[in-house]
Amino acid sequence: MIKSKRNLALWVVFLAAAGIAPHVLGIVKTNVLVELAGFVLYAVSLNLLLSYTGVLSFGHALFYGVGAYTTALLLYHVEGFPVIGALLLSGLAAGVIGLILSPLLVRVTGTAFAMLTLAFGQLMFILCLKFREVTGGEDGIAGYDVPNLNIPGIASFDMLDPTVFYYFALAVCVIGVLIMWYITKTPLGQVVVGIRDNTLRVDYLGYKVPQTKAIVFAVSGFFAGIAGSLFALFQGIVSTDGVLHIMVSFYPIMAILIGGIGTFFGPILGSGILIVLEDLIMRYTERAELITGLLFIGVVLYAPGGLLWLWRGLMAKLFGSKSQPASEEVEA
Amino acid sequence: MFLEIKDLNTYYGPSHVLQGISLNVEQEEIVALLGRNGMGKSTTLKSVMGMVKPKSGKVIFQGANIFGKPPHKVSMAGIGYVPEERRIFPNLTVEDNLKIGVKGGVVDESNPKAWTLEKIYEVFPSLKKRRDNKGANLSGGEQQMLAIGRALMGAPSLLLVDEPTEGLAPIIVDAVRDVLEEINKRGVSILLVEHNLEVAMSLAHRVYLMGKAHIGFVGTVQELDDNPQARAQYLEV
Amino acid sequence: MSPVTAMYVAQAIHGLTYGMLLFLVASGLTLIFGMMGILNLAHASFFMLSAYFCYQVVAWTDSFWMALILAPLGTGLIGVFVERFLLRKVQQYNLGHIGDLLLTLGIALVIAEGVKTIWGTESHQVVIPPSLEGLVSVAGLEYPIYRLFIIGLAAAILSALAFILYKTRLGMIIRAAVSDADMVSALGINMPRVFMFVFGVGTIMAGVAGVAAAPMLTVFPGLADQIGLDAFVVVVVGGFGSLFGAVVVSLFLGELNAFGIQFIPRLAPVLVFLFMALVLSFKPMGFFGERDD
Amino acid sequence: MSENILETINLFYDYSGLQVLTGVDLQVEKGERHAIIGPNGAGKTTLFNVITGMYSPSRGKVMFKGKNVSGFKPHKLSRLGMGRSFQITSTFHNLSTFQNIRMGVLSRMGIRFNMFNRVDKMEDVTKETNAILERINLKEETHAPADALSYGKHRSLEVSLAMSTDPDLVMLDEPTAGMSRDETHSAVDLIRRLTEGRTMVIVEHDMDVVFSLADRITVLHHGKVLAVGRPDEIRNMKEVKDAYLGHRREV
Repeated sequence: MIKSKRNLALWVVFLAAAGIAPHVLGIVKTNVLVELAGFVLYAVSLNLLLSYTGVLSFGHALFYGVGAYTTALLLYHVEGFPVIGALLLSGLAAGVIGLILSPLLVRVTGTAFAMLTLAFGQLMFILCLKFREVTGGEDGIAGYDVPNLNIPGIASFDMLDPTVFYYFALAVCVIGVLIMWYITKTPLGQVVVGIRDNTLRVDYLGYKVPQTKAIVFAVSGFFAGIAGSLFALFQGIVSTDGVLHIMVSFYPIMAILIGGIGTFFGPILGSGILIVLEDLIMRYTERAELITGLLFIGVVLYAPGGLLWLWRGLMAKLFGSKSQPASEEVEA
Repeated sequence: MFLEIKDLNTYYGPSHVLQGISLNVEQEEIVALLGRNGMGKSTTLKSVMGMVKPKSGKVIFQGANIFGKPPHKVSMAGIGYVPEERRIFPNLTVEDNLKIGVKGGVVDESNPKAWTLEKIYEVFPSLKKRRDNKGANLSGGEQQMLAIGRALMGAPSLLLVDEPTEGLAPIIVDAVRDVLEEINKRGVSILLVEHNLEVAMSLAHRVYLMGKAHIGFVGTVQELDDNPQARAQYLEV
Repeated sequence: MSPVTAMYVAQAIHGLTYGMLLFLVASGLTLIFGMMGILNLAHASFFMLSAYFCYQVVAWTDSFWMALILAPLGTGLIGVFVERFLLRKVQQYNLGHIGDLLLTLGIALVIAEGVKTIWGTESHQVVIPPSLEGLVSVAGLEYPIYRLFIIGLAAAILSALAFILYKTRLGMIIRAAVSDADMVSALGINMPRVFMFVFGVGTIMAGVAGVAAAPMLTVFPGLADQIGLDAFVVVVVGGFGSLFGAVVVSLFLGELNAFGIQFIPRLAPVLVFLFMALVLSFKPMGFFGERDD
Repeated sequence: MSENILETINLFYDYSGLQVLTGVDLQVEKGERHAIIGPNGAGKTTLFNVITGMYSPSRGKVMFKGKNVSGFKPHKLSRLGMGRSFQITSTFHNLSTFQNIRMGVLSRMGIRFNMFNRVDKMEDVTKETNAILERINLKEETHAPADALSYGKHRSLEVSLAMSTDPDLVMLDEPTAGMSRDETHSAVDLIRRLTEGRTMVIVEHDMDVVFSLADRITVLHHGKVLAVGRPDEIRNMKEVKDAYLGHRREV
């Protein structure tokens, strides 16, 4: 009870803060928050693979990019295509790609998995670069209109209004993250964690490992696709460098690592740190990636597992409570 | 004392697999460590060799403390290791498998313990015939001989030998046994883990029987012969 | 020689040049992976770093030959430092491959950004030394001397590598360690030191490739991208840790690239990844590999 | 009238040219506790792994409940009613004791792909899991991660996990490996209780465990069945003694 009361309080505070944020922070910072919302969704979707399934993907941008291109193409070619429809179709397209690739992906783990996903990510990058009549090559697709968000009979929102878009992105992000969080609490979520801990044992308990993994790839791909779609709606331009570049695959890994691998909420924390830090650094230097790279090395060397673990270790030391391994966060 | 192991404790994760093992080996002695599977015999050898890290205890070899030292330092101290399953380098030739065992790459002729290729081939004539074959292409018996020969090339004064007759045909078992006896005659002490009681009893001067994670019996071969109870408890069905 | 044949031959030599460079980079990567199980994502960054060092040394001393010696050595020193003080530390954490991959990824980022910070984002030209300038005519075919020089240089280094690996005690140790490093250390060989050495030599070889590539490809921040990705493909497809696999796949990829550009220019860059995805789908351990991690 | 729940017929297994199993005929009757023993290298573990679907036999058949299951994947065998434990503790080490057992309970109830309901709201699953934890004396450790358990308790969890899917046949691979004598004692107790009403096959080196648990014993030697019988019969068979001890060399 106490815990749920505290959770409720946290939610109220969070929603209140998120609600007034655009009015306090101004447009420029609100746009950073929009970016953050999309990035959080993206990082959490990757985290389903990294922390829950225990595989390291170097090609998650593939899903992000498919989502972004789907939205851009839909809006470019079909004038007035409903925003929600574009969003869901983008997620679906990415999820289906995940399913299609899964027969290959479930066969490998470890370094080979990382390399195979890297290969698929690069494949998509190059395909989109070369088929310029569809994708516009490195120039990308731009100049599509984002129609108003219509809720028939109730309201119509102007998506070009930054504040409106902020609330939209926030809603998509919160709903998406909540759904993924919920899935981790279902039997499937349990089995996936079991696969991470001990694949062989899961098999011996009567579960179909490849099929279970395939579902996770699809779900993870779906939400990465949604995140990509958000990007497309927000930026108004989708190009290979923006959504399919190898760095787009690496950034969420960094967020997870900085926030805390093996936890659900760590990546959200990590995303926040990464985006805010980048925003700060950008003001003083053009070399943001240099700082992030150093941060990356520092975290691997001195806080393996991430800041959330570091924090917990500190708490444990200060207050003598025994720190629990990943299970707590992963289940609880 | 030549090799002294005292109160050795080793863990695999939370599993306390060696619970205070104490044993010693005298100069030019063959000591057999017997017991059923899973009692910790191999782990004892690995803990001495540094292949697994022991948690506490004492391992003194020729007066030097080698407890917890990495394998290459233990090896340099004069201990040779013939592992379970031989672990021959499959893509090296027989001769290279032998040469890689030579400390520093050059046989130190002034060392009375040193073995040259000629000496090895004299003791292991079957290896000489196969000198240019890849390790992967040897039979089980040849691999075993090679594993012993490889360890000898490091001029050890003590050999740790783990299950040398496992999976070998009876005639090869005898050959391996005879080789170990011959090596011992040439001045190498041996600490032997062996499940073949016949081989162990005919070679060893003294015997340790291991129960779960501990030493349950120490004595000479004669004493073990006279102690059916110990045999029944630690070895028989 | 008919013009068509001549074109094919020229294309094949092009492919061979790139394949040789690729092998110089990939062989170090393969050895490191084979012995230590580490896929070093920063390996190609060392290649690039060395190209920048080359540019700098040439700018200072005006001597390409000086650069050919100094740049790889400097890069090698950095490699040794990375192995000794960073990788070794991460390996103790038991994070599995994720730790190694992420650390080396971080290093790759720092190098990529570091060169931009120091040398800017524009490309730098390194001039071909006069002695290697121009074309040579072989059997009625005109061909740039510098490319032939690269092939020769790579072949020389390969021969040296083969000599070390197959004719020296050190090579014996390395070959043995690829299959069972623990057993090697039980024979009295200080494996951590051997690891450091191999890491250093692998980095130096990547460095030599970087210097050789500098005048041909010009020096710019994206220099490592293609060869880096291709080198991973070589390691993965060649079979984690197999040097023989690395030779075969490097040369194959070189030709695949060259002829891919010739016949299906649009899809040429895709071919490499398609090839890797195909191989991994059917042989998750690669062509010549047995390693199960 | 007894029927065989598990049978291997002329089972062969080659491993890189080496014949590890050379025609094993094993019969396990429904409801019995059956031990497989034999000296090192006799092929016990290999036999165990071929039966449980880790390897496919090179030749011969594995029959389970009258069905040829040779080469079946582990999850299929599990669904048919076969459970196994591992010699090297192989639980879900980051998960709590409760979550470990629940993993088996979910599978038993056929809840394998559900991603729409919260698992902690499934009361029958929680109830059953708690009941099992009670039975295996791990109630107090409900929330402890498997890794934090004492060695003996971790081993109990390992064995219990094999039985969490409520199998008809449970295969135990050296359940007491690495245990102290006291721990072994309570493990034997636990195994006896948990296998009540099931068929059990055990591979074990600790002869005290074997003789106190097994109704029948199969002795394996050089990849073949050397003898089958009740414990007292086996204990007195000359060929079994010889296989374990070898012949003393006449001096």
